[in-house]
Amino acid sequence: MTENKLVVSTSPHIRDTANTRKIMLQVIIALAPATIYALVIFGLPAFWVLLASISGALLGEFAMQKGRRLPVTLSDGSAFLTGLLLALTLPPELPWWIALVGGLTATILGKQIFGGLGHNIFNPALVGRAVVFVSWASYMTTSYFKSAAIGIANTSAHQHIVDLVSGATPLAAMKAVYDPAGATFVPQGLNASNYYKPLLLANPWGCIGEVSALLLILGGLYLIATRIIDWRIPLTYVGTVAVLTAFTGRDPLFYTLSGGLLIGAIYMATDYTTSPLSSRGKVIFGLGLGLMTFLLRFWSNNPEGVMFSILFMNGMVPLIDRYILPRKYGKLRCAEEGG
Amino acid sequence: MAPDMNEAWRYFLLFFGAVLVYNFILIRFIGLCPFFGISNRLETSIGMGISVVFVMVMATSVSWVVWNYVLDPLGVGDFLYIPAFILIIASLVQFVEMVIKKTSPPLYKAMGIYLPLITTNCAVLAAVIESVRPGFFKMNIAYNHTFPEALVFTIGVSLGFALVLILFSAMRERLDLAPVPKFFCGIPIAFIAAALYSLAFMGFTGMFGL
Amino acid sequence: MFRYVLSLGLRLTLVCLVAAIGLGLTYSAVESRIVEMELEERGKAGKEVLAPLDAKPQEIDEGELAALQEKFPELVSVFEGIDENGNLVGYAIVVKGKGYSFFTMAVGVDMEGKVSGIEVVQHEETPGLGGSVVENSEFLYQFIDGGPEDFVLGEGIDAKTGATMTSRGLTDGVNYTLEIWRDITLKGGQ
Amino acid sequence: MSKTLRLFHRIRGGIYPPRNKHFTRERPILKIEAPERVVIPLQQHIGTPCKPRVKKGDEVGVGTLIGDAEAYVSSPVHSSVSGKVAQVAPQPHPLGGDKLAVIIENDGLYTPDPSLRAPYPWREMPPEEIRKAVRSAGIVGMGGATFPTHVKLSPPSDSPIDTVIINGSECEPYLTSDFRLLVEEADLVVEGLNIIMKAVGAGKGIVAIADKKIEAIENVEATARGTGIEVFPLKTRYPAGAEKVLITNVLGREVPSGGLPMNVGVVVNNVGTSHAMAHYFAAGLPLVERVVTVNGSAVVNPSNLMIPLGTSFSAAVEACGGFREPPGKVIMGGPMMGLAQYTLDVPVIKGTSGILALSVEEAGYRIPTEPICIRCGRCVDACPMNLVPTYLASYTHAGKWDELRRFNILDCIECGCCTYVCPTKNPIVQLVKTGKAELARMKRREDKRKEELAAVDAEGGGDDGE
Amino acid sequence: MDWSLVWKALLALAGAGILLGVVLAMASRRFHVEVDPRVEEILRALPGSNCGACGLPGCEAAAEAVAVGDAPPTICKAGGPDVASEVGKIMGIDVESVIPMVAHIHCRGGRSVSPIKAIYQGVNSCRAAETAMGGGKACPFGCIGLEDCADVCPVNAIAFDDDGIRRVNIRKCTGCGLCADICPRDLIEMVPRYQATFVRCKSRYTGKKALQLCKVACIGCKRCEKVCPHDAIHVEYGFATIDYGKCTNCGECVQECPTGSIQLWVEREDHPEGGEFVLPRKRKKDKKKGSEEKGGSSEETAKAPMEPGDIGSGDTVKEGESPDEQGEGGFDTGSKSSQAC
Amino acid sequence: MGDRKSATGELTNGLVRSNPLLVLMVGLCSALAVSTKVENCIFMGVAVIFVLVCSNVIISLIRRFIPDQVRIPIFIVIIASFVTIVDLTLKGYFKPVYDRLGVWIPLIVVNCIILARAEGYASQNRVRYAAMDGIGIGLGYTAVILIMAVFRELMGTGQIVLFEKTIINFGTSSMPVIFIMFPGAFITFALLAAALQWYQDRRKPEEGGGS
Ligand SMILES: Cc1cc2nc3c(=O)[nH]c(=O)nc-3n(C[C@H](O)[C@H](O)[C@H](O)COP(=O)(O)O)c2cc1C
Ligand SMILES: Cc1cc2nc3c(=O)[nH]c(=O)nc-3n(C[C@H](O)[C@H](O)[C@H](O)COP(=O)(O)O)c2cc1C
Ligand SMILES: Cc1cc2nc3c(=O)[nH]c(=O)nc-3n(C[C@H](O)[C@H](O)[C@H](O)COP(=O)(O)O)c2cc1C
Ligand SMILES: Cc1cc2nc3c(=O)[nH]c(=O)nc-3n(C[C@H](O)[C@H](O)[C@H](O)CO)c2cc1C
Ligand code: SF4
Ligand code: SF4
Ligand code: SF4
Ligand code: SF4
Ligand code: FES
Repeated sequence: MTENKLVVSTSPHIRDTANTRKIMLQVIIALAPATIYALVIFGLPAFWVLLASISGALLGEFAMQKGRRLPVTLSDGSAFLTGLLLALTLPPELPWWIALVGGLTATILGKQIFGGLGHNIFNPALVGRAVVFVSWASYMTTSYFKSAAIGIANTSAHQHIVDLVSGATPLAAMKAVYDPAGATFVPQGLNASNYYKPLLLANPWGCIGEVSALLLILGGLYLIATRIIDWRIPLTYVGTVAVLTAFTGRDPLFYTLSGGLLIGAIYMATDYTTSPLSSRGKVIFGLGLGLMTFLLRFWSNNPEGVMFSILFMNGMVPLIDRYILPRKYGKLRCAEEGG
Repeated sequence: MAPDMNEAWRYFLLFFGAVLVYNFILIRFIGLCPFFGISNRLETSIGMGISVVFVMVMATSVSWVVWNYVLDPLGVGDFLYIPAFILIIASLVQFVEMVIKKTSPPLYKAMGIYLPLITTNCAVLAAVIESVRPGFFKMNIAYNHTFPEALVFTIGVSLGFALVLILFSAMRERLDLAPVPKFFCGIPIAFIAAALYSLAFMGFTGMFGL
Repeated sequence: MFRYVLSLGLRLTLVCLVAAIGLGLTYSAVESRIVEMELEERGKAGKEVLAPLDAKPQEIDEGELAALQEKFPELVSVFEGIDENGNLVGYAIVVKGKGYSFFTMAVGVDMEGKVSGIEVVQHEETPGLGGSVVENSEFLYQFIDGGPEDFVLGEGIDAKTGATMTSRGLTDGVNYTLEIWRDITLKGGQ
Repeated sequence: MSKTLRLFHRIRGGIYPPRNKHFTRERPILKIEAPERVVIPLQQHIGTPCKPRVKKGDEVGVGTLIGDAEAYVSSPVHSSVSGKVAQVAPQPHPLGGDKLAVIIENDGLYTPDPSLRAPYPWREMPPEEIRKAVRSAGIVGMGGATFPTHVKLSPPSDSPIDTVIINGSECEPYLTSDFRLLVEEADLVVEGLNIIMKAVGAGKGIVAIADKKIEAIENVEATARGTGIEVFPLKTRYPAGAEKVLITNVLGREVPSGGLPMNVGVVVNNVGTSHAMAHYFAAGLPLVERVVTVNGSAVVNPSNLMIPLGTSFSAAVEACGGFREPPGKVIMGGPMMGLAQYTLDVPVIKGTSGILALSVEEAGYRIPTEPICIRCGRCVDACPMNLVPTYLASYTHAGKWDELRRFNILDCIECGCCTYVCPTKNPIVQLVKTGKAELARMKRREDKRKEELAAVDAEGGGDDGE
Repeated sequence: MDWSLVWKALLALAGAGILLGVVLAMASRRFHVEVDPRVEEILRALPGSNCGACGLPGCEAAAEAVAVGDAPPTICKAGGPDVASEVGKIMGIDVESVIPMVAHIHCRGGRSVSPIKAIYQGVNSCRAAETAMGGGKACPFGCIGLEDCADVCPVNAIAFDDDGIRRVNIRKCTGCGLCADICPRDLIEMVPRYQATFVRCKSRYTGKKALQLCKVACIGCKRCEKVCPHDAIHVEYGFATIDYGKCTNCGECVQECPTGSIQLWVEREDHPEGGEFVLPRKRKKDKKKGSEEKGGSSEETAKAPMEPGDIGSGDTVKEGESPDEQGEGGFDTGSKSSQAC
Repeated sequence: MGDRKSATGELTNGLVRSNPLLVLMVGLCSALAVSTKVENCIFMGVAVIFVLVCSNVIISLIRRFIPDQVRIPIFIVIIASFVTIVDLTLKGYFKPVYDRLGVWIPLIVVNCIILARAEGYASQNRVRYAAMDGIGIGLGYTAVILIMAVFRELMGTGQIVLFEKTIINFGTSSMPVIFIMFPGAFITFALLAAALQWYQDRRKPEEGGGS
């Protein structure tokens, strides 16, 4: 190359060491314990789902970038993370081909078609999930773990329901407890507090990523501590749900631990590309998410509303980003003017 | 008190359903042409949104009167409702345009250009037909075609229209900066975004039993 | 100026006149047909669900229907099933119901309260999910000859996996018609 | 009250880059000689460029006026050596482009200009005289912006100045010149502060120093004891030294958007400026030399040097033992805000606070050729001006000028925090600079168009000119 | 037949017709607003693409401005002379005299003739490079070559060859002037369509220094000034400028220029760009070598100042050329390919 | 603008070059809503063609009689009348279809007004051309909704059912139902529009890469 020529560029001439790949890697690390634990509990079927979802995501990304003759950026880890997060939100016994289609849709329809990393408007993993959820609703609502409870968290009352109804998650069971009129079955002798322990430690009746709230929270704390994610979105989101559920006489702890709320709040609502940029915007985003999830969980057809809430609020982000800016410097005039 | 509360709740549901659950654009596919035509700039969308709310409410009010006091009593509603309603909308729009052009030029600058677009917007006609003429209302809720009901419904519908229009234009302004694949530039990508947003709106299906 | 406006108005009016005459004529030509179709359409469901009883549907009079509707808001219409001999052998009751979304169903009930036939007239269930249930006679067959006691999902009636909501909605709908049937026959008995 | 405000009203953004000051921190200021030929650009300040006052063949001495301009916002230029003017011609300028400069053959004698004399003791001079003296000494802001100091010292009567802050934060990595001045010549700096306070009629003087520079703080505290001058320890963080940030952190006041420090009753001056001023009033020598930190991994012997203006960068590096390896990038100033040079033939000017030579390796990271953003929001959090930097970059790239104004691009101080933290290395600052330049061009064009239209109107005809 | 229905329908619809007609007619008189009919007409004459090249928010604004007299009928540069004359007709102003303009770029220093001074890293745009010491090319006055002008041109009239020499396709150029506005070095000038003689350099340096920075620079020797029979060319600020009003395209200066900075544009029917620059060897304004190949303007013919040895190795670090240690960062730099729509 | 030459020219013009859905972007609502089933589309297409042709012919016949100022109301009345005729006919003879198409029948009036208005502006066409244009535009509309419907019904349900006969059957119940739901409509249309852009781009290769 040009020997001895100096480089000219604009300032700054030094950069932080962070880069996209490292960030994605951190998130994957944060998710690793929960993922591994889930594989231990659910076994091979979940592994196939995981594999299919991740390969689908990678394949989608690769195909689109090759097709557009762009540099292929699989190595930045974002497509892998998308696939991983998608898998974590799928039921463990889903046919692998649905997971594959989910992964493909996530990166193609959810991300690359908008121009790739940083340009998508909706959370790719959730786009993938929503598409397969709507397309194969029966699989998606019935492919839950069916065998007996695992040692650590034996809730015989729930086990009874699982035997009775396919796809009864704790949320569905509690929906039946609270709104027997609109429910498909009425569980007997079940109480929200029965669920605390299994939800925290080992919950086999849900999506792959929901096995242990504790591991999810630990991963979240790690991400917050390493400043990968901002605490505002998870906190306002979970907080709003908790407050609203408590306000309407339901059990807030149960509703924060169960379903996709934690994984959604910590890992999906915080997705950089599809959440607001400013701190104030993030708070508003979190509040909106909380409200939507609350409404959808208790009054819509489905027992869970995290996915639709996040997608719905993703659509609001461009507007939030446009009007909710950081407080402009220079608005506050001379605080000490009096003296 | 209790019946009043029920009544209020019913009106709330009517409104809620019209805005979100039965959103005209994303769920009912009504009013798409101006939606995709206009939603590429935020300022325009806001102007259009306001104009639509205004025109829809006026059109429904007038049509309600015409239906209940002219067409229906005469027994000619069944075959005259289409020309009657569309004529009402067209003349109303033209009338409003003339009035604000004369009385408030700034308002005309803000709203005037969208008014002609509204005449040819099926959202207005659909809102009028559904709220006024029996047999077209879709929601699963008691609806007796009374004036207040028609009004609440129309306001809901038009606000739902405006809401999605505005959200969408912000979205499209962001998409303008994105390196979208060449053949998806412009209209196709807007449709993809609409698809995904309607997917999100599907979460509302059956909400509150609507 | 005035003449100009007059001429405009006249021409517009003329077009309106022609249109009105045309439409009026068309309407009066098809009106009877429309009414007929509507009747037939409404009767069709009744006819089908009453077919096992070899009966023809005949709509009950409006006042009676209105009185029933007061009590049962989801009720759409009621037909009496009249056999060749002119005897009342059953009822066809059309109600609205809610599964994942909504549907309108007709249920034929004989004088003992046994279900003679079920037909989903119109529905907006998800195709492939609830949709396949409402169109699936297998599920609906479970009700035939049941009654007059209420059906219970899970006990005698098996829900379709993945479409519990639709199954439940249908079961509720049938139970609702049975309730209406009880109301009618009780009154009739008195 | 003010104490609590100080606690609560702080600038939120900012970054902690590796400071890399240890190479030169302990190295005393070394005075070096000028090379054979010095190149003194006629523009070393913001404002109207000077006109040459000498021509080829003229004899000059140290401190001889060689360039000046009539304009108020301007500052004269003096010779830093004695010798003969070889040429007056455009020369590469460290701020970019080629600008007119006076090239002087150094005779190595450093004969002072005969007309130089020590000015009156400043304590007896009215503010007006002080300002005149400051101007004739060619003193400009040495914090980097090179704004003529006499202008800064003339606040309009409607914005009275109550506080003067000496900016000793030196938040840029690698640079230690201000620190060395505070350690070695604190008395001159404090003296300079007193002069400034007198010139603007301020009652309060503060020296703000980063809290890690303990020697400097102690030294200044000792010097200033009893004078009523305060030392304010700043939290060490970049860009603590940026004027607006400094004022907010020290006084809890916010400079209004588009405004100047004087709008909130403050004047901020650099340590070097203050030192130069005191030096002038004491010795009578105009601004002809300055302290420069020569640093970076490509330099054999990083040092703090007192360098005569006009000395080429290569001579300055030579004085530090030359290069350890061929440099990849040579920067005038610090790594966060400095300007990359394409040649070492550029001279040291009044605004050269440092010369930084980075190795090929350090210079070689790849910068994207267009904005790339994953919307992580780090830039938003880092921006001390509370802007949304990523939008500024994207909108510039897309040519959406209205949006740029909406997002207050003109408030950007180009500190580089956003670009530093960005995980995708988005070249935000470059695009911001481009966007600002483009807005300025547009404004100029608009003005011209209006003028033309007015001219057409004046001619009184809708004629069909070009 | 139910005639009563027909009568009622008649009543209703005719009534509605009359009522609406009367109301609207009355309203239109009562609320009549006087608008200049010419606005409508002008609007119709304008292209209606709302390109904004005129500096106004859109065609409608332009039409209003023209009607009120705030803008000349020639305001729409994008529309060209046809539109101008039509608008002129509406306004009753004769604009026959309007000469169509095209863009001309006053620099022909490709990478091979102007050595590189540094490696530029940063945004792929001339205006951005201007903030980083003007990019990598040696001449501080010449074309940076990062194609901002080509990007902004709505009709793709500007093309770059491999050497970074730019040409305007005068068949495509509509004379909108957007490129002239955008060039950070003010190298693009709007010139009369039939002007043929151009100074293709704007270097303020003179003599040797100028040649050091670029081998085809105008050295400010003033020989052209002396030979021009019409007093149409002058050296100012170190380079020659032609007064197109006086220039007759006689070509005297072209012959005289020692560095080949002044060149003749020759129209060619068959040339895809509408013509090309030539540098006649002798006093012959003929078209030699109709070389069609890219970048093959006949410049080499005269004093071919190019040495094959120093074909510039990329003076700007574009994608893929530099040490790929950031590949892990995972962003793409696929320059123009990933632009927004 | 369109140079009106021949009747066949008119026809193809409406089919491709100014296809109402893909190019003019009108009538989107009904297209997206109705294209869940091929059967619906056939009725809808016929209805639109009928209204367009009849109103075009009538308008063209009486064009000299229409004063410019009340042009629009007269168009409206004429078009609305034909829509009403369709409305009544369907109601009387094809009740199930009428129920399924619902509000979309009266809404035809809106699209046709737009199209007819463009017609009205374009010029005083002779009856023959006007009719052809109506057919062309109507066919263009029908063709697009048919393509959409075939795709959606097949993808969504795995089969195509026409007048109670199964025409095609993949024999699987695991098709992605999303295609006959709301998002599917938008996606299908997006794909069509992208395909059109691709086609247009391919047809004029002159403007290569570039911006
Ligand atoms: C898009 C969508 C459509 C659905 N459609 C139906 C439906 O038509 N009928 C139904 O019973 N449930 C429907 N569901 C609901 C789920 O399948 C529901 O969780 C299920 O009925 C409960 O599972 P189970 O029936 O196996 O107990 C739908 C869900 C989604 C997301
Ligand atoms: C165009 C311009 C005008 C200025 N006018 C004044 C002024 O009137 N008074 C003043 O005290 N400072 C003035 N300044 C100086 C600024 O307050 C500031 O000190 C200078 O830009 C250097 O700041 P920095 O080193 O933080 O970049 C001016 C600066 C510029 C660029
Ligand atoms: C990001 C940024 C960082 C700065 N850092 C310093 C600094 O560390 N020390 C300093 O004296 N001036 C710094 N400045 C310049 C000051 O803002 C200010 O212009 C200067 O202190 C004014 O003094 P002067 O006019 O004497 O140069 C910085 C400016 C900016 C924009
Ligand atoms: C904190 C964090 C959360 C993320 N969450 C998601 C997610 O929910 N879904 C997803 O597809 N990608 C996620 N990603 C990966 C990446 O940002 C995503 O692919 C982009 O949205 C694509 O533009 C996440 C990345 C980070 C750093
Ligand atoms: S360079 Fe500008 S935008 Fe970036 S952090 Fe600094 S002030 Fe903010
Ligand atoms: S720091 Fe970089 S990636 Fe993050 S939001 Fe800012 S520009 Fe985008
Ligand atoms: S931008 Fe293109 S069309 Fe406009 S003047 Fe320049 S070359 Fe000509
Ligand atoms: S904009 Fe100017 S500098 Fe850039 S390529 Fe075009 S002519 Fe050259
Ligand atoms: S068809 Fe155009 S708005 Fe509905």
